[in-house]
Amino acid sequence: MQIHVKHQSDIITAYLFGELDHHSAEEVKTKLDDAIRKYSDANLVLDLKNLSFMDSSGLGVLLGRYKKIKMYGKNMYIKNANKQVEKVFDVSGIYKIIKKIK
Amino acid sequence: MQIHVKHQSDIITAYLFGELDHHSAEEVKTKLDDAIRKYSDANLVLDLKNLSFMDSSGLGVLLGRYKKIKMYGKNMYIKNANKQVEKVFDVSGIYKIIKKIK
Amino acid sequence: MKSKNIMELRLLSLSQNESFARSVVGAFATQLNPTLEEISDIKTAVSEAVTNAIVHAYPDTIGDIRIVAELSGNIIRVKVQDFGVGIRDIQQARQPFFSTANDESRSGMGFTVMETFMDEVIIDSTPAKGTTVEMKKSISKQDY
Amino acid sequence: MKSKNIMELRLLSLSQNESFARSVVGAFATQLNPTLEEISDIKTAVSEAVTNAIVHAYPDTIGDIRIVAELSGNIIRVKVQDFGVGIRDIQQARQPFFSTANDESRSGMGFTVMETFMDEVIIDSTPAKGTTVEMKKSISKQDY
Ligand SMILES: Nc1ncnc2c1ncn2[C@@H]1O[C@H](COP(=O)(O)OP(=O)(O)O)[C@@H](O)[C@H]1O
Ligand SMILES: Nc1ncnc2c1ncn2[C@@H]1O[C@H](COP(=O)(O)OP(=O)(O)O)[C@@H](O)[C@H]1O
Repeated sequence: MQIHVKHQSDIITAYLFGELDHHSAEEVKTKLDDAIRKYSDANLVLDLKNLSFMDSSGLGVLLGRYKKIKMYGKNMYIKNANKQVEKVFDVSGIYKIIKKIK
Repeated sequence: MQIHVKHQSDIITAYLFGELDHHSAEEVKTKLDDAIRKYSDANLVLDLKNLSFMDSSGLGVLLGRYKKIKMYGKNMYIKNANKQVEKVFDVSGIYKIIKKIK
Repeated sequence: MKSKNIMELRLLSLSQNESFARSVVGAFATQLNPTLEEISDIKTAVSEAVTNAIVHAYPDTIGDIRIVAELSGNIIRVKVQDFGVGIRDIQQARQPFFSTANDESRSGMGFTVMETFMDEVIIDSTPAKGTTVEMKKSISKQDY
Repeated sequence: MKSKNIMELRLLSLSQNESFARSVVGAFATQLNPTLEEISDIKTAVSEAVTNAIVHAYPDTIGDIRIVAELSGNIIRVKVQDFGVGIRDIQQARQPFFSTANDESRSGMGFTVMETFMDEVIIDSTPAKGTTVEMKKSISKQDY
């Protein structure tokens, strides 16, 4: 699991590469929390174009990051989820909480 | 396992796609024999660029086709084997019998 | 299409086996010539069941996980079995967002995902004996 | 790197399982972080051993094949076991180009390929009981 973070004015974009499951969850959590702490005045965009797989473990990780960002008074967005990942999001209704952008 | 055959003047080129093992051997044998019978006045070039895997089952299949072609007074050549396939060829010494071309 | 096939896989409840387990069942399922989406559905459901065995069935130990996959006609059946702590209240466990774990990555959506991605999910569990999750899915017949 | 892991796979001796079997062992081996060439070597050797069980061990029946793969340090051990006809003369069977089959795809190079692609190949066989082929390979330590 790799994460590349790009910071541009008041937005950080985190690009996730690989598979997000229970095994990789801890690493994703730590890396995203580092970025959130470092750029606490920025909104976070998760670009999932290169996330090839995610199961329900990913839902918990993303909701946890969302709560953290809200505490800083900022927002989080999801982008470019593939069909499989989108299907897991749809089951959970996560898009009622975290906004999807293009 | 797919095979595309291209006929051009006195050469037929057979492009192998996929994996050549004991399971796919019979199909490869039949398809190559059809081509050899149909173009019995042509030399055969096997282009293995898209053959992603081959085990020793492939050696028997290729040697069998070589013998058949020789009966027609024609020749057979191998081209573009990937590293894994090349390694199986090297173990068998098949290049002492069937020529490799570029 | 080959009519019948069955395989059994035994694994340890190590988290690095989660991706391995779903790949194996996904690779076996390709014999039914499913669509990419059907393969993804099966892999996701298997990932949920295997993760549950790793996280919940064996919270403090490394235990055995047994996976049986059976192909018959255009149907795949996958059984994921553990010999761990078991589930006390299966009805409750099936509820969306219900989870007994305090691990943040447990959203309580595992069984809901399995039920959505597969046609049928049967849970059989005995406390202190273990849990078996049996899932079934029909694969669409594709023409060539 | 995780220190130890073991898995067991049971299959039927159907030829469509040849590619499945080598993929499974290949996928398991990735936990040792091997090079692409090392993975190919392992898949090729497994393909040979499994094909032998399908072709030679069960010439007229469908039988069981058991594969055990074990990761320990940077070493992978793979055992391919059948419960078929067995091998009468193992020394002879190991000879390059020796084959008892009249099937054209049998070149007699199966064991030679296994020996070339793996570090060690041990054959244990009893006529009418079955055959076990145990293979071992060290994976190069790669730096990140
Ligand atoms: N194999 C299992 N062994 C023991 N308990 C389990 C097992 N699978 C599920 N459970 C129980 O069912 C609950 C709900 O499971 P699930 O819907 O997958 O959500 P989650 O795994 O996110 O908690 C779990 O929190 C756990 O208490
Ligand atoms: N699992 C097995 N059960 C019975 N006989 C076997 C088995 N594996 C190999 N053999 C015997 O050993 C011979 C040599 O095997 P191998 O080198 O793989 O060549 P090939 O499979 O092309 O014949 C086979 O022809 C067969 O007689």
